[in-house]
Parts: sequence; C-alpha cells; structure tokens
Amino acid sequence: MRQSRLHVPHPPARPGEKPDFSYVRISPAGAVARPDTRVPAVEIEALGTEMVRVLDEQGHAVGPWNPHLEPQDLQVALRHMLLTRLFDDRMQRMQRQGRISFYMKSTGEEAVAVAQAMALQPGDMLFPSYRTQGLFIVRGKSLVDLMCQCLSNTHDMCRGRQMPIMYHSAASNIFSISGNLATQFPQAVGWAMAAAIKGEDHIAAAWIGEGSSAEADFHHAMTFAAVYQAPVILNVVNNQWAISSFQGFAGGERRTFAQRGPGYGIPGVRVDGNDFLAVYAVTQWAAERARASGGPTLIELVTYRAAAHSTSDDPSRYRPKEEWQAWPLGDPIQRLKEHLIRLGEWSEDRHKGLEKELDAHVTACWKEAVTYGTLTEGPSLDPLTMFEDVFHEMPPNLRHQREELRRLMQERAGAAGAASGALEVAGEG
Amino acid sequence: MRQSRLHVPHPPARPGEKPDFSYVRISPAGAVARPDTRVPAVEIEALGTEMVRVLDEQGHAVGPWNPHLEPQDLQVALRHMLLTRLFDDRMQRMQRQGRISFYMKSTGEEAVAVAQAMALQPGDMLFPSYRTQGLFIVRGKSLVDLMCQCLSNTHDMCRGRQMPIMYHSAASNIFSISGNLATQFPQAVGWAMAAAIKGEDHIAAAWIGEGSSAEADFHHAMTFAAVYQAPVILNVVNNQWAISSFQGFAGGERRTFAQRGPGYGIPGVRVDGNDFLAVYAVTQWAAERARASGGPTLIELVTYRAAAHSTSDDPSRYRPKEEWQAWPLGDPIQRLKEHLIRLGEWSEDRHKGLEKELDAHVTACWKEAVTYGTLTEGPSLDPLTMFEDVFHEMPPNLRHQREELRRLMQERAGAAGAASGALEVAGEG
Amino acid sequence: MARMNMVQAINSGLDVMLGRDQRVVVFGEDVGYFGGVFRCTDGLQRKHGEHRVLDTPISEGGIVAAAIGMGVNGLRPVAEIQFADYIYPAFDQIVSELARLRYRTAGEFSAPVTIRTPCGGGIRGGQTHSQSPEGVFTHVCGIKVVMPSNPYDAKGLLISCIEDEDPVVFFEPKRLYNGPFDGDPHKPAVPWSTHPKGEVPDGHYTVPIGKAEIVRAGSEVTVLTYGTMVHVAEAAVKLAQADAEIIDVRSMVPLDTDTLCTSVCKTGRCVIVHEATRFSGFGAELSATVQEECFWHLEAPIARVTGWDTPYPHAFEWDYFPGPQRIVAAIQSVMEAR
Amino acid sequence: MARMNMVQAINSGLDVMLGRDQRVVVFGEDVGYFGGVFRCTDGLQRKHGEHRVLDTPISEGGIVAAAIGMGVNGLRPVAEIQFADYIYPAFDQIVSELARLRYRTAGEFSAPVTIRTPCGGGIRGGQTHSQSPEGVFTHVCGIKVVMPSNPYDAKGLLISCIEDEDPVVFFEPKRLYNGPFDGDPHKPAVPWSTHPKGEVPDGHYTVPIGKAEIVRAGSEVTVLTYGTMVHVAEAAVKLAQADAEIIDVRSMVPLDTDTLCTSVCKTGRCVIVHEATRFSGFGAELSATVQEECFWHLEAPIARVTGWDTPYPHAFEWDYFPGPQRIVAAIQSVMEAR
Ligand SMILES: Cc1ncc(C[n+]2csc(CCOP(=O)(O)OP(=O)(O)O)c2C)c(N)n1
Ligand SMILES: Cc1ncc(C[n+]2csc(CCOP(=O)(O)OP(=O)(O)O)c2C)c(N)n1
Ligand SMILES: [Mg+2]
Ligand SMILES: [Mg+2]
Repeated sequence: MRQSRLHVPHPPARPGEKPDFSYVRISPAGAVARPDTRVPAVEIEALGTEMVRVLDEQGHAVGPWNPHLEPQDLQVALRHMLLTRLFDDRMQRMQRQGRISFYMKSTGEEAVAVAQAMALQPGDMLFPSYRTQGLFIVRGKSLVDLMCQCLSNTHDMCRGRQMPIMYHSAASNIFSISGNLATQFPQAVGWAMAAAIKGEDHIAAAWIGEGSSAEADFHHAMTFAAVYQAPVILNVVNNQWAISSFQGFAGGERRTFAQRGPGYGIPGVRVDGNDFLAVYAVTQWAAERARASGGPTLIELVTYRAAAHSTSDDPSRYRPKEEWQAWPLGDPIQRLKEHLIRLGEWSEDRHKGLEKELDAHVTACWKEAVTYGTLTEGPSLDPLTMFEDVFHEMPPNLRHQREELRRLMQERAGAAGAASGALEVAGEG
Repeated sequence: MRQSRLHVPHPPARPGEKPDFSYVRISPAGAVARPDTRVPAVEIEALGTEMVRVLDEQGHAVGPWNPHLEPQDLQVALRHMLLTRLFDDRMQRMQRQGRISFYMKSTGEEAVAVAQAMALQPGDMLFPSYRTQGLFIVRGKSLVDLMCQCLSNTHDMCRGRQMPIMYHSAASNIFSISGNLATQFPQAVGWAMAAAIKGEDHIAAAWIGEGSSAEADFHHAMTFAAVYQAPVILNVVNNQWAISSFQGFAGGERRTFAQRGPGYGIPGVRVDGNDFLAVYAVTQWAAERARASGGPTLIELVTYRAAAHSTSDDPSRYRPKEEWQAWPLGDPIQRLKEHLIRLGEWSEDRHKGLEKELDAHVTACWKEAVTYGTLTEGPSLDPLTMFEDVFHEMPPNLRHQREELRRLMQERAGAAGAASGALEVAGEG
Repeated sequence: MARMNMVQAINSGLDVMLGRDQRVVVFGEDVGYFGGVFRCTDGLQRKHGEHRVLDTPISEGGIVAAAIGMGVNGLRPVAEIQFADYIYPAFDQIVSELARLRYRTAGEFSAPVTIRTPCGGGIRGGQTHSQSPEGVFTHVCGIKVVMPSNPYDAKGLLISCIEDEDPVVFFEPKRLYNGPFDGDPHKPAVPWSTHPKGEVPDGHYTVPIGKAEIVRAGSEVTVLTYGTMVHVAEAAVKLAQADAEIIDVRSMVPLDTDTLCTSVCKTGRCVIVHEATRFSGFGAELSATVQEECFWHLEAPIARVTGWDTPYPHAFEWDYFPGPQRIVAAIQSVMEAR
Repeated sequence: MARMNMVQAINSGLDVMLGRDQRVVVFGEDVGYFGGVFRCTDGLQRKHGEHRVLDTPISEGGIVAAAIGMGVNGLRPVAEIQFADYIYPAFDQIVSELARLRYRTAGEFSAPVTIRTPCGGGIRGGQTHSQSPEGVFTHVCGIKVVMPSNPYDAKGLLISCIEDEDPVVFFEPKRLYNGPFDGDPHKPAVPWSTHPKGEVPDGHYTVPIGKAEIVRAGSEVTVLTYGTMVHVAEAAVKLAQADAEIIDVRSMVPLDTDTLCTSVCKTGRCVIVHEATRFSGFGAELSATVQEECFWHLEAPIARVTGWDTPYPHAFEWDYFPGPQRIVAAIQSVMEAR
C-alpha cells in the first residue's frame, strides 16, 4: 500500500516526553475588551479566539471583565472551591479503600463550576456534567447527601440506582447526570425554550467536556439554541483531555471550541477556566444577555484535568506525569487565594485554618453518611424498591417481578425469618 | 401565562404575501478574491459570507473565479442541465399519470449537481442526495436505468426495493440514496479517510439540503473531516426551503451555512448555486485542495427549490406562488445559455433544437424503460427476489420465508398453472 | 359527536388538549404553519399560536431532547417524528434519557413527553416510509408504547398519553389515516365515516393506556393484533369463517396480559399478527407471554403472521404485507392442528 | 496454543487480522495510543501503525458512519463502541444504513463492518455501564449479532466477523473478560487459565457465525443462553442436579434454530436465560421459535430467566442479575410441571 495521507492528531507530549502547552493561546490578563451584552454575535467573534482573563500574574484583578466582587464573596468562592477539592480527595481515598465503587475528581477545574454557579441565580436551571460537583456545593446541597449518593445507601437520592457521582437536586434546580455524554446539552436548550414560552426570566446552563462536543447532541443544542434564541448558556469545559484522547481528537487542533459558536450565530467566548474572576464575569455576561432575550452563549472554559479521568484510569499511560505542573494557567484555588492575600483579605494562616475546618467538615460528613450504610455494610435500601419509578404507576409485569424477587429473597433468608420484614415493605410501592 | 419570549423564525413571505429575498446577501460577480488552495482556513473566512459569482448580469464571465472552460464544455454542461430538467419534467408527468409512485424534481438547482460532477474526476466518489440527479446524468448513467429504477421494473438497479429516485451506481462511483436525510455525509468522510489511509488520490463529495444540516450527521461529518483532514467536499445545497420550513429553521437566519465551516477549522465557501461557472470553479478549488492533502471544504450552494418538494407536496400552502420568479439568482440554465450566446457559441435556435432533441431522447428512453415493465403493468420482478441481499448468503429463516411466499404465490395463482414457473425460479437465490 | 377520519381525530385530540391545558406544546418538522405532512396538526398553529404549535429544525434527536427539557420545565410536549422510519436519530435521547429519567432520579425529575409518529406500510413508501419499529421500543424500560387502530381510539388514547405522567411513543398506522383497510389494495378505499369507530366525540374523553380491546368475540381461536392489521385480521376471519376472537392489543407497554391470556386460555389457539418483521418483533413477546400463561390450555402451536425478515420492499408491497391470505392460512393451520 | 483471557483473545484476533489483511482498520474512542479502556487493543497501534489503529472523536454515530464509508471504500473496519450502553447514538447509522446498504443497492454496495462492544453487568457499572441491548439489534434485518462466552470463541468468532461480508455487532460480555463467572460475586475470581476455553491458538482460526454450541449434553431439560449466563447456567445446573443440555446460542442472527430445537424436541423442556430485561428481550424470540418448532414435544411451559424489567440498578446488582438461584428455580419448575 502507498503511504497513508490521513492526518492523525498528536498530543504535544506522551509519557516520557516534555510537556508542551505552546498550543494554548493565552491573552494577557485584562487585554480582552468586554462588549455590551446586547452586541450582536457577529461583532464579537474575537472573543472566541482570545482568552478572557482578569487575574494577572501578580494576583491583581485587572481589565474590563473584572466583576468587582466583594471580598466576602471571594472568600465564599475560595471556601467552595477548597471544599470541592477536599471532598474530591476524600472520596477518591474512600474509593481506594473499597468503600465506594467509583469516583471522578474535578481537581484543577474547581473554578468552573463554583464561579458559574455563583454567577447564576438560584432559579436558573443547571444541567451538570460529572465533573461539575462544585455546582452542588455552591447551591448548598449537603456533602452528606452527595456522599450518600456515592455510597448508594439508605439516604441515596438515587435510591441505589446510579453509580457514584450521578447526582441531581430538584430543590437546588440542578438536573440529573445520566452517564451518557452530552445528552443534557440539548435538554437544557429545551428547558430554556420552555422558560421563554412561559415568559419566565430564568435561564438554563449546561456543561460538557471538550471531548463530548463531538457528540451529536452538541449540534442539536447549538442548532435549537440558535434557531429559537433560547436563553441558555452552553459551556464546553476544555480540560485538554478526554480519557486518553487529547483535545485535538475533538477538533481542537485548528480552532478553539468557543469558535464553534459564531458558525451558528451564537457568541463564543473563550475564558481562562482557572481564573475565578474571569469565569464569573463571562458567565454573568452571558446570563445577562440571555435574560434580556439576547439568546444563547457558548463558553469555552480552558482548564486542565489535573487528576486521572476516574478511579478506573491511569493517566501515566498516556500523558507525561508532570503535565499538570507545566499547565500555564495554574491552579484556580491557588490563584484566587493569592488574589485575596494581595487584597489584604486573606492569609496563609487563614487558609490553613480553612483547610483544617473544611477537612474536619468532610470527615464529619463522611462519618454521618456511612451511618446510613455503604454499598456493602450497614443499613441498606430494600432491593424491592428497584421496581419503583420505572413508571409513575407500577404496571402489572413489574408488580409480578417484584413479588418474584420478594419470594426469592425470602427463600434466601430462610422463609421463616424474612417473612415479616418483607410483608412490611409490601405496602410501599 | 406571560408573553412568550421565544424567538420563532418567520420566512420573509407566506402565501398571499410579496416575495422578499432581501435577506439573501449577494456579492457582485467577480468581486470575491480567489485564494490559493493552500491557504489555511483561518485566512479565508470571508468566503463564507460573500458569494462567489462568475456570471454577471450581462452574461459575461468575470473575475478570478472564472474557470475559463472551453465553449464545448459549456455546451455539454448546458445539455446535461437541460436533460436533467426535461427528465424531471417527464417523470413528474408520469407520476401524475400514475405510472410511477413518487418523484422529486431538482428544477432550478441543476447547476449544482451538473457543475460539481463535471468539476470532479471520474474516480472521485459521490454521495448524492435525492435532489442531485444531475450527478448521474453527468456520469453517463443512462436515463433508461434511472427510469427503470423509478418504475421498479425488471431492470431496476434496486430490484424493486426502493422508492423512485433512490438511485446508485457503483460503476459510476455514485453511492446510494437511502431516504434518511444526511446519513451519507459522514459516510463520505469515512470513504475519504479510507482513500487517505490507502494513499490514494481520489476524493469524496457529498450533498445535503440546508434543512438536513440540522441532523446529527452534519456534525459527525464536520468533526471527522476536520480531525483527520479528510479529502472530502461537503456540500450544503441551500435551496431556501425544506418542505414547508424555510432555511431559518435550520439556523440560517443569523449566519450562512458556509460559515459553519470555520468553527471546525474547515474553509466554508458560499457560492451562487445558479451560476454554473462559479459552482464549477469553487468545486475545482475544493477538489484541488483536498487532493493536495489540504483537507475538507464546506460549500454552501445558494439556490432555490423552484418546484414542489416532491409529488406529494403542494408548496402553494406555505409560500407565495411567484417566489421563484422573484428569486434574485435566476435560472441556472437560462444563465448559462445567455453566457454561451454572449460568447457567440450558442443561439436561441440551437437551444430550441437541443430541447427538441433531448425531449425526443427522454421520450425514447421512457418508451424503452416501460418495455421492462412498470410497477403495475408489463413484466415484473419475481417477488421471491425480495429475500436476497438482506445478507450476502441467505440464512435459513429467510430461505424458509421465501418458500412460504412461494407456496402462497402458487396457491394464489392456482396450484396447477403456477407450479412449473415457480420451480424455475427456485434455482436462483 | 362527529364523523372523523384518523387524521381529524388526532387533530381534534391535540386541539382539545391545547385548549384545556396551557402546558401542552406541539412541535415537529413541518408541524406548525403547514400543519404536518399528513395534516394532523392542520390549523392548530393558527388557532393556538406559533409559540405552542411550532416548526422545528430537521433533527429528530434535537426534537426529543428539547421535548425532554420542556417536560422537565413543566410543559407537556407533544413531538411529532415525521415518519417512524426517522425516529432512530432520536433513539439515544428516547432510550437513555426520556425512558430513564424518572428512574435514575428516583422520581425527582420526569418528562411527560408524547412522541407521535406515523408507522407502517401499504402506501408505496418503500423501505424508509413503511417501517413498524414498535417492537424495539417495547424492550426499553420506562417508556409506554401504544398504537390505535381507529379514529375513536386514536383521539382517546392520544389524550391519555398527553395526560399521562410517563413518556409514551404513540404510533399512528398511516395506512388507516383515511379509512379502515382490509388488506386488499385493489378494492375501492373505504372511508372512516362508514365505520362505527369513525364516530368521535368533539370534546375531551380518554381511552385508557394498558387496556386491550376485544374487537370481535369468538370461541375457537384468538387473534392478537394491533394497528392496521386489526382490520386485515377482521377481513381474514370472515374469509376463514372461523369463530375467532380478535383482540386489538392497542397498548404494547403496559400490556394487558389479562385480556389477552384470558382469551387464549378460553380458545386454546392463538394467531399473532403484525406488520413488522418477524424475528424478535413484538409478536415474539406476545407469543412468549401467551405460552407462559396459557401453556396448559394450548391445543396448537401459537402462530405468527408478520412482515418477512427483510426491509420493506417498494415493488413487492403486497407480497410483503401480511395480508388476509396469510392470516387465513395461519388460522386454518392452528385450527386444524391435532 | 496459549492461555489467554478474553481481552487477550480479542486482542490476538485483531492482531492476527491486522497482520493478514491490509484492509483491516481498528478504531474507536481511546482505542489507539491507549489501547482501549478494557485494553482490548493494547499494543496494536504501536505494532500496526497509527493509520490502522486509530483514536476517534467521542461520537459513536460518527464512528459507525465513518466505518460504513471505509467499508464501501474497500477496507474492513473494526469499530469499537466503548460500552454497549453508548451504542444508541449510532443506532440510526446501524439500522438505517449499515444494515440496509446491501439490500437497497441490490448488492452493488456493502460495508463489511464489525462493531465490537462490551456489554452486560456484574461490574458495579450501574445503569449506563451494564446494559445488554442485543435484543434490539436482532430485530434489525441485515445485521448479524453474535456474543461469545469464552476466549476461544471470542477470537474465532471475531475473526469470522471481520472476514464476513456482512456487518456484525460483536458483543463482548465484559464480566467474562478476566475469567468465567458462575454468578456468585462473593467467590474468589477464577481466571481463564483454569478453563479449557482459555486455551487459544496464537494464529488464525475461525468459529463459524450461525452455529450454536452444546456446552453440556443432557436429556432432561434444555437451557438456552449466551454470554456471561452460559457460565451461570452451568453453575445452576450443577446445583439443580438436573441432566440439562446447555446450549450457548453464540450467534443470535443468524440463529442456529436446528441445534436449539433439536435439543428441546429431545428434552421436552426449555429454560431460556439472559441478562437483558425480559419484556421483548431476545428470550422472547427464542421462546416463540422453540414453541413453534417443538410444540408437540413440550412437556412444560418454556421459562425465561432474565434481568427484571427495570434499568440496571447499581446497588442491587445481585438482586437484579439472573443468578443461579433463579435459574435453579426455573429448571425445577419446568422439571416438575405435570
Ligand atoms: C455516549 C458516551 N460515549 C462514551 C462514553 C465513555 N466516556 C465517559 S467519559 C469520556 C471522556 C469524556 O471526555 P470530555 O468530554 O473531555 O470530559 P472530561 O472527562 O474531560 O471532563 C468517555 C469517552 C460515555 N460516557 N458516553
Ligand atoms: C431523518 C429524516 N427526517 C425527516 C425526513 C423527511 N424529509 C424528507 S425531505 C425533508 C426536507 C429536507 O429539506 P432539505 O434538507 O433542505 O433538502 P431539500 O428537500 O430542500 O432538497 C424532510 C423533512 C427524512 N427523509 N429523513
Ligand atoms: Mg475533557
Ligand atoms: Mg432545502
């Protein structure tokens, strides 16, 4: 056969090679203009190639995108991000100890979910991905609840039906994570269309990874959002990796992901995803635009997946171990912390104190969570509940199957002992 | 409920209203620069908003995109386009007479398929849509073959399995039309990837309507083409309508369809689809680019669907009857004809002569085609063939079903008379 | 009470629900201004406004995804997929999302979406306008699947679907839009106005999901069928001169096992008829269920009469279609067994 | 001859075919450099080059579409869908295109694509990493469907699929990747090296598509099953102390009806076991077919042991999984009938 002429993308570095992020185009902090939120998409295409940044190398907040938040707000943000990280660390450890079956960290990307959730209103509906646990933390979902989901225990919001991290919270206006990539993107658009149809002011926001942007649902979301000018913020979190595939395999070699927007007539904004202030400001901008019937915005959040893809993954097989250290946009927590110190509103001591406090909080939450059972020990959900919620009302075939399982369980437990307990449950579904 | 804030696109005119094509941005003929085919996509984004045009109002070929074709080639082109139109007209009449079950015309869009097929090489693989019959005509597929397909008769290339117009031709390197919109777009990319993997020089080209660009497969095609820099030309035929939905419902209100390209890092070129020379030139440009490993090109061909969507459709229900007359880019056949006359290479008389000749040819072809049977009369395919080609080799269940049908047919025909005929067929599959 | 064909009945069902419930929105390709390629939504946009009766991009996946989001946000979306043959691009959204949302969120979220889609053959539509993919959806937990066989049921069932808390795929046998069809394409078309089920109340009423209907009572053999084939089966039963009990399954999920199996246990013989291909079609589930429930009453093997295991061929429509001849043969073989 | 687990056997099958046939290309998400999330393609890119073993965008629809185009252009694509749960975005390309291409072009075009995809539960994967969607594909005319239950068959069948002129969906029961699994998650894992089917030739060989295998001969009852459940059924048969004939269906389309029905006609009793949900699952087709062919020999109703009709629940995996207890109960009830 003749020489192949196929172009096959290559990441800048594989294990054993020197990390190289020269492909990431970075604008200086403060350098990108902030257009009015009513400006048509066609006039602001540069936002898709530049990178909105507020925090400079010295930790100052500079330029037109500075959201001018109060120090208290920044302290709250720092707390949320730190809590997210400590929660992630703990859960990963618990997975390693065999207490939960699986986990996915958001380490290095905490600013994305935390800043965006803070910039939105409580009535805005969030369509999370599996790496936006910060949304739940900002919206006040208790860690115990999140842990109970990961434990599939008696307090599990999913009643044992989902793998760990597939949270949701109707009360917090956060939609459910399914495990199927990108599916929630066009659903968020539908939600936003409904808000518009009802004449309501709430907007929707959705998150996917850059790798997932190759799925059909990205296109569905963009098309419907553009056609109906739906009040929605569509976020692509470009953390450079999709399991072992670098962002070039999703089409990031030649264009930014934000640049997909203009092709649909949707503004695309590229932002330093590790800059809390920039992420906050850009989200606020897009939200204001959407709320004022200005239509959707596509935001690309440039960040780096510092941890393994999941507890099932070993990134040292496909990327240099020290890539995270070489990442030019740093660590979002470190950067916000330095900014607060620079403002005179924070100190290393206070930071250590906060870390200690939050770590204790995580410990306390975990202790409480496991009292509600784990996947293997302690109180556990009644397996007969598995037949509920398939439909609003249980149809006959599921009733029969539930009875069959009940009999099998009784048989297993030894008919005598189990009978009374199982009969109690019978009233339930 | 409060006032809906949803944006619902509106076509410029509905029945009873005055046609209004002011939304179609038209560049003067000759005005758009022709970049070198090796220029990176990012430098030629303007090609997505401008409109490449060669034929001016006076019928002169002007500007850098003039492909400088020989008059003989232009005469061949005119012949192909005219034949396409006359073929369409005849088949529509035959459908009205109940001779075939269905038909779709390409009236007003003939330049698209004819110019593009002429600009490509015979070894290039074409992935047609149902409105690109001109591809088959340029590649020399006989009208009789096309008619036999529409008649589902004994010579039907599809052996009675497809509705009319779902042609294909392996010998002509034209892929099959399925009826499912847009599916062939990413298949063409796969074909082109294979060509690249094999180190071959052939390229692929595919066509979809602007309405179909909303399907997932558009995104699949664009992503894979961009990632692997596949040698493929992806054509969106924007004929303003998708059955009753104007192009705004596919996202055409704010951007051109060509502009989708740059978001993926793919050049997007917008061309006057009714200007044979411009379509030829743009296709040639994209083909040269692809063949030289320059990767894919997205072409938007701006044209107008002059006829009904299909024989099942009545466009007077949803658009002004006189829209076609108001279409600012005219009729591709008329325009090429005028150009040839202006060149001194054609005349009204010759045109009339050609029309007559081609019409007679169509008549002759039809006469021949019906000798091979129609859906309702004359010789017909053996129904038992319907079990073939489901698989390469017929599995047992299909053999049984074929036997069952054979028995039923015998029963119907009256056991005695039919038996011998049916036994003959038995040897076949 | 008016005489309606099935298109009018569906239109009326949508109209009634758009009028009664502000949450109902109706959308799909060519559904809005034009009123749908089969005219099922004719006039509804004019009457209820273009924000409640909408055209959409040609994107079945996007249509269902948007419907899910709307359903989550409190609307009652009724989405049209122009042909059931084109429902597959939406398959992931239906299977992975719509059907599972309530389950995976333990009831916190759900989307009461109705997906209407014309199915079936007999209209010279070839392989991409004739499919009957209902069987595939019946294997998906969490989604209901129904198919009416007449205008009265169409309207009543559609209203039930829109009011139901669960998602439903509502299949419309397009061969029945204009009249009952007895399987003989050469006979003149019969309009619904001549059929008792062409009498349709103007206002609101429901036909319950999950209930089969005994279309013809009989004692010798049970014919289980749905959609277009109900009428073909009726014609076949007349030809076969058998005292058959014909049951219109109507609701595939949930399935009215009781009605079905009570009948078969009574008659001891069963013929299952559907237009879809045979292998792993819904008839397989019907057969398996009946066999499990009625084994000791069966006097002959359960027979299936279905489309052949090939794509739907344009030219051989009437050799492909499981018409009266094949049903009669099956009834006879089942009756003659032992 | 080497000892291989199922991952190694699949890897070896791909390696052999990449080596023998320049037309073979292997691709999918994380398949190239990394070697696949289950390591089935480990080392293949290094050995055969990155133009024949490729990573792809995360786009199952695009993957299958590209495979079709490549197949049409003379290659023999082997595409991986990372989990069978994620095959639905490719459903339209598989059903409407891949399966129908040969038919609709009367054989002029075809695409000999193999789609490999890990399926099934038992790995704490919850509802989106445990599904068994094979049944849905068996209803699609024009595509073959196979599922091996051991390393030897996995490699031999995979090679047959790649060499086959028709498209095939090749399901890999991921619970079996590292060892046979008898249904008891509390027992220590057993490696394939202890199992006779863990002996796998290094080079080229084939296991034919369309042939079932009698895994255990017996006379009292026939157990029809495939994939992971073959081993669970073997364990159950031991527990039940029944002289059961266990048949590994292996190839669902085409189905080896002869082997299956010969056995049931002999034993007169039949239990069907699969992991997928029951309603309209592939067991329904098996039951219907057996019933049609063996009716006069059946001494008891055919029983189905399957996943419950719910999505696959993470926490209740072992109450959901149709384990030995349920199979034993079914065998006993079938044996005791009458
Ligand atoms: C439809 C679908 N295909 C494949 C997968 C398997 N998968 C899970 S995560 C992942 C990578 C996603 O990468 P990206 O979108 O960049 O998000 P990130 O993990 O980087 O946050 C893949 C392929 C899936 N969950 N769903
Ligand atoms: C997947 C799919 N969805 C819907 C249809 C029904 N349909 C056939 S043609 C058509 C309109 C297509 O419009 P466009 O892509 O603009 O092409 P044009 O007809 O204008 O050439 C529709 C909706 C289909 N064939 N396939
Ligand atoms: Mg990523
Ligand atoms: Mg169009």
